[in-house]
Amino acid sequence: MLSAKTVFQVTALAALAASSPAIAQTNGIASPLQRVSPTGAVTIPQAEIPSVGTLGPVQPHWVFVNRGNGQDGTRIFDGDSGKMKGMVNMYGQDSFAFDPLGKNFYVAQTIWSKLDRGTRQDSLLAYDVHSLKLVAEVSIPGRMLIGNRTHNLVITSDGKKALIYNMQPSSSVNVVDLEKNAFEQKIELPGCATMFTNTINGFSALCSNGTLATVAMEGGKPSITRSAPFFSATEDPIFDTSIVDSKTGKATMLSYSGLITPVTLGATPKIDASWSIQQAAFMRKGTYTPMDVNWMPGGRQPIAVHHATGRIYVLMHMGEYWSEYEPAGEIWVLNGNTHRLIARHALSGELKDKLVNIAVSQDSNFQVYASDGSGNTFVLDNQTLEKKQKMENSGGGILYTVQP
Amino acid sequence: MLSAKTVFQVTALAALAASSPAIAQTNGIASPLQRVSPTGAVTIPQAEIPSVGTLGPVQPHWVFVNRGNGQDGTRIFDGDSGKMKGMVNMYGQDSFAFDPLGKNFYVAQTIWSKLDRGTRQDSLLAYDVHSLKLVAEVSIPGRMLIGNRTHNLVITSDGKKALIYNMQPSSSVNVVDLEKNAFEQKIELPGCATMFTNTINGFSALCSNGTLATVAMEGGKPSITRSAPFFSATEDPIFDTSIVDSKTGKATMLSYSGLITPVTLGATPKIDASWSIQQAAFMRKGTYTPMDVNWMPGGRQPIAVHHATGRIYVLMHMGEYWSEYEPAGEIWVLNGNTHRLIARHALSGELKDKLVNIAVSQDSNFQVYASDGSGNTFVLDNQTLEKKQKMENSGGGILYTVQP
Amino acid sequence: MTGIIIDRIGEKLVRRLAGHTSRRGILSRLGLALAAAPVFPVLPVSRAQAQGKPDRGDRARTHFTMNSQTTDDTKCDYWRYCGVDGNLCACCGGGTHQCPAGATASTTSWVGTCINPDDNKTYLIAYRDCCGKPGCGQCHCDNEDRDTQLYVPQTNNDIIWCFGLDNMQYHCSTAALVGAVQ
Amino acid sequence: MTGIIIDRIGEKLVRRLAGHTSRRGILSRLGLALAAAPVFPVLPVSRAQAQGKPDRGDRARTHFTMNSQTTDDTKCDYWRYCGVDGNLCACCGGGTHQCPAGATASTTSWVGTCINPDDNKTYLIAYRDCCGKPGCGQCHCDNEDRDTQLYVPQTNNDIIWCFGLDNMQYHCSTAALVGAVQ
Repeated sequence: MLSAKTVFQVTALAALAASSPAIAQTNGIASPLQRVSPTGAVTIPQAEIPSVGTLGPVQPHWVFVNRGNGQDGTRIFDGDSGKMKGMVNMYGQDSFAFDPLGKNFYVAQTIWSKLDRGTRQDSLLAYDVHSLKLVAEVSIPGRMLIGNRTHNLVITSDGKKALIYNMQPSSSVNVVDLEKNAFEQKIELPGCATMFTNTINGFSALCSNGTLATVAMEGGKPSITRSAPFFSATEDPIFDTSIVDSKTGKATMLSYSGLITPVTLGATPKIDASWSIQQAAFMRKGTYTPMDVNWMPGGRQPIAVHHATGRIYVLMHMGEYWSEYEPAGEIWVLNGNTHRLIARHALSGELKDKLVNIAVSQDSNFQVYASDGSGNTFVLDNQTLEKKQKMENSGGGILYTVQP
Repeated sequence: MLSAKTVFQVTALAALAASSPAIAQTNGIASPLQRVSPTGAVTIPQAEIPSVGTLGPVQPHWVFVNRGNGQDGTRIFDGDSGKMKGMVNMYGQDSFAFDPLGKNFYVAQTIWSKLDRGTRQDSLLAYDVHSLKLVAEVSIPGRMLIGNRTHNLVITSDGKKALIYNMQPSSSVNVVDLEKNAFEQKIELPGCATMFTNTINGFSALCSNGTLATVAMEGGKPSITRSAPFFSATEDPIFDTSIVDSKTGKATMLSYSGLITPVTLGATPKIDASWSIQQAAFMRKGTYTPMDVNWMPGGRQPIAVHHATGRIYVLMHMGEYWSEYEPAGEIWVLNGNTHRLIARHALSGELKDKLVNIAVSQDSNFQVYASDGSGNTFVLDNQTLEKKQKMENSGGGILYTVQP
Repeated sequence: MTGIIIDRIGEKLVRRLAGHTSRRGILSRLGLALAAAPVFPVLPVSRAQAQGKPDRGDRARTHFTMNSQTTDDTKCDYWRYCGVDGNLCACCGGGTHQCPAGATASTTSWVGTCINPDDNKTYLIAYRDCCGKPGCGQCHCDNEDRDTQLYVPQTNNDIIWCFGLDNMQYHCSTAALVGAVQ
Repeated sequence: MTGIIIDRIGEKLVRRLAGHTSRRGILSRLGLALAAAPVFPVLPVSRAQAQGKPDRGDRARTHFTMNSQTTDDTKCDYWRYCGVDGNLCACCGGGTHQCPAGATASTTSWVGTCINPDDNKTYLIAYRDCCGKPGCGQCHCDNEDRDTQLYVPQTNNDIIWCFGLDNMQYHCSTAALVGAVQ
């Protein structure tokens, strides 16, 4: 069998030899043949010098896939070609964030001086977006160790402060001054977590008593104000991978039962009435009570919002209560402005009952990204939800896209 | 569908409730029911105290599966039950070795003080075989970084010295005194690697000029003697995962083309004539020349030897030369004493064209272990080669079994 | 009644496992968060709240508890694992409340409230991580009963529950029986 | 003839890439091992040996080279990859002889001898690892042509070829064209 194959190849080679110059040109890959002298004598090719590339400007269609499924690093893929563009070094429960000023990729990291022993080292790292080299390292007094979160490392909308969530022993936020590359202060945040940047110099966070805490960081002493309770943190929690548009401060909070609460962040957050995505889909409102089956949102990153159009994409499955991490059987598309269903898309093939993460790009011709937590990330058409690309061994974690 | 299932379960539960005490006993797992008072009133159970287990004596049927395929740590599995017994902490290109004295598991480790940056730290680590706690850490001046090797960390047969291979800049061996837990000396080993412990206080190594170098470590200054050339290191290399019985010094060297060279290690190694496993199987001798197809040995760890019986197990595939890592289509069993074929076993199902590592236990009722490098390790019957156990997510690396 | 029993269990645990800790902190209507004092996150859950909403058995009837079994603690559907996310220590050389050799038992835990189908009663389970070794990789379960988000940490199963240990590398998770709820 | 050409290539390379190094060391009948001086392992391969056995094309005819192509450098069967074990940098944001952004190019390499099916000639390829980042994970190839064992390191593709760099974490492998053998 092998030898037969070989014979065929030998013949094929003869054919190749004739047409080789053309072939050698394709794909822009240099072939020694391009160095054949006019006389036809093969001259010695110049040896190729090793070099290191740089990353072009971050594109809206680049999806950043966080580590996981046995792979370290956050991989950057071009959603149009499906090709990997590069990697940001990340490990364990490291957190990732974009720089609103576009200069750096930020990583909050916790490591030990001897890998599984020695001295603990918590720090905020800045990697240059072009060279991907480490350009700044700021030591911080601890951070929370948990994976698959999008709001534990956030950068204030002016790009001047990095906020790193900590729980050692009580809830707090470590603030890094990104202009001085220095640790600035620790802000106590009792009973709250999941930081959403707002349009002022500060942030808001969800709290265990169902309120939203807002921290203003003007001046030296941070001041904390709390909203009235608007959800049950234990009966119907809001997913802490809910979405905020840091440009406008418009947040879209999704609860386990399928309630969406629109919140406009700022000095005094405006919390609108919640609406049911099941009712928007002409169904009975989702309840979070025993023995009640319904379509429910689920996954590690179950919601994505295209800010310009207000389109909301939600990973949905049929389940009872406490099925908040189940993979999706359908993707629902809703209009965040009219609170109406746009479409339900049943997932099939390798997408069916697999997807746990979803994200969208923020350009006008936007793409939908979804992953199965087992290394496969897919690019989907924003209208048909058809599979456009599949990236394998892409990592198993959160999907990030750059904000416009 | 979900609700139907639930209804069924509720009925099932009623049945369970009646017979529950019996069920609660099975598997030796404590159930709260065992704490029901004679009156039938449920008393408050004592809360269970957290504890940490210890490992029993190392068993011949335990297979140690080195890290790989995205999993860190060397996992210990009981080949009889297929259950995991514990794990030795290992990472990256760390090397593993047993202690002939049975006290420790040894790991040669290379880490950096900040994971992917900072100061390089090379060390020999000793883990207690019962507590699996780190009991000794000896800093060494460098080691070779390469995975899937069995002879880069070896312990002298008296258990007193650890030998760690290094190539920085030239080939050398770093010797650690295991009684003093201190680095002892660096032995230059130009052009050689792959250390086989022998019965004297020293070791032998394979060299690029086709010789065997033997290092005697008595006294202060190590002395190196070299054999006459007996193989071609570039034309028909000997697999550096070849086997040695450190008790007797009998080594079984397997080459890419299928030649086995028996070597008796010692002060002056006795190198016997090589024999062809293909000829033993009534076939044309394997040649390592272009366009010649034959059954060839292949894999990362292609040979295992049961020392007491002299049985040799080899992973075999059909291929041309330079197919030394191809997974196995058959396992060949040969008699190392008579140089005769005992049996050929065609692999089928999930074993076919997958296996790249093989090992055997050294007890009389011995087991065969094989793995696919993708996380699956199998226990095979030593006669029929039938699958007895499958361990998933077991790691992707070298298989180790304890010597008697 | 519920409140009283929980309190008694609570006090036993606080004494035995946790040293002193905030009385306000130890109790939430989802159960107990067991913790060593300096590490335990104090949360604004009032005693009154807790007593006002006892964790009734019907609330514990979930898809998991209606399908759980009591005979094999190396399976994800073993009754105690209703809130487990991670590798079962019982599959890693340890047990339901024992860490494998060489690991370090966490002094803190998240809490689950699971029904034992043998007696149909609800029990508090303390999920303690075993730490300081690479991920075990065996028997990965991702059960979801009562799993809250990060802002309610005592019932969040994504957190690396290895607070205050020399190394917080995650190896596997145990499920220790704490006591009956009703 | 062979010898002379190889020597000329060799000297160019030694000057351009390697600084000074042992003349005995740079040449083996399997090709050149390119290296920064202090790191390069000197091996007992004599010049005479090398000239006595030029690496003729027929010796390079392997299952790989008989099935290779020259049009897509992101596939394992691209002609230059006859000796590659690892992730192709061309699939990781780099190229056949370029490391992805943020990685460090190794100053050392192992060597392959591959046939280009376009001209059916044999070329020396220097496989340099790109280092200091987690494994790329894309386009893993495990080609085997002339891969020797550890005691002949210059043609061993399992070694982490990141000698002397600040960090030796393996990211991906490149395949730089060195020159013609015949």
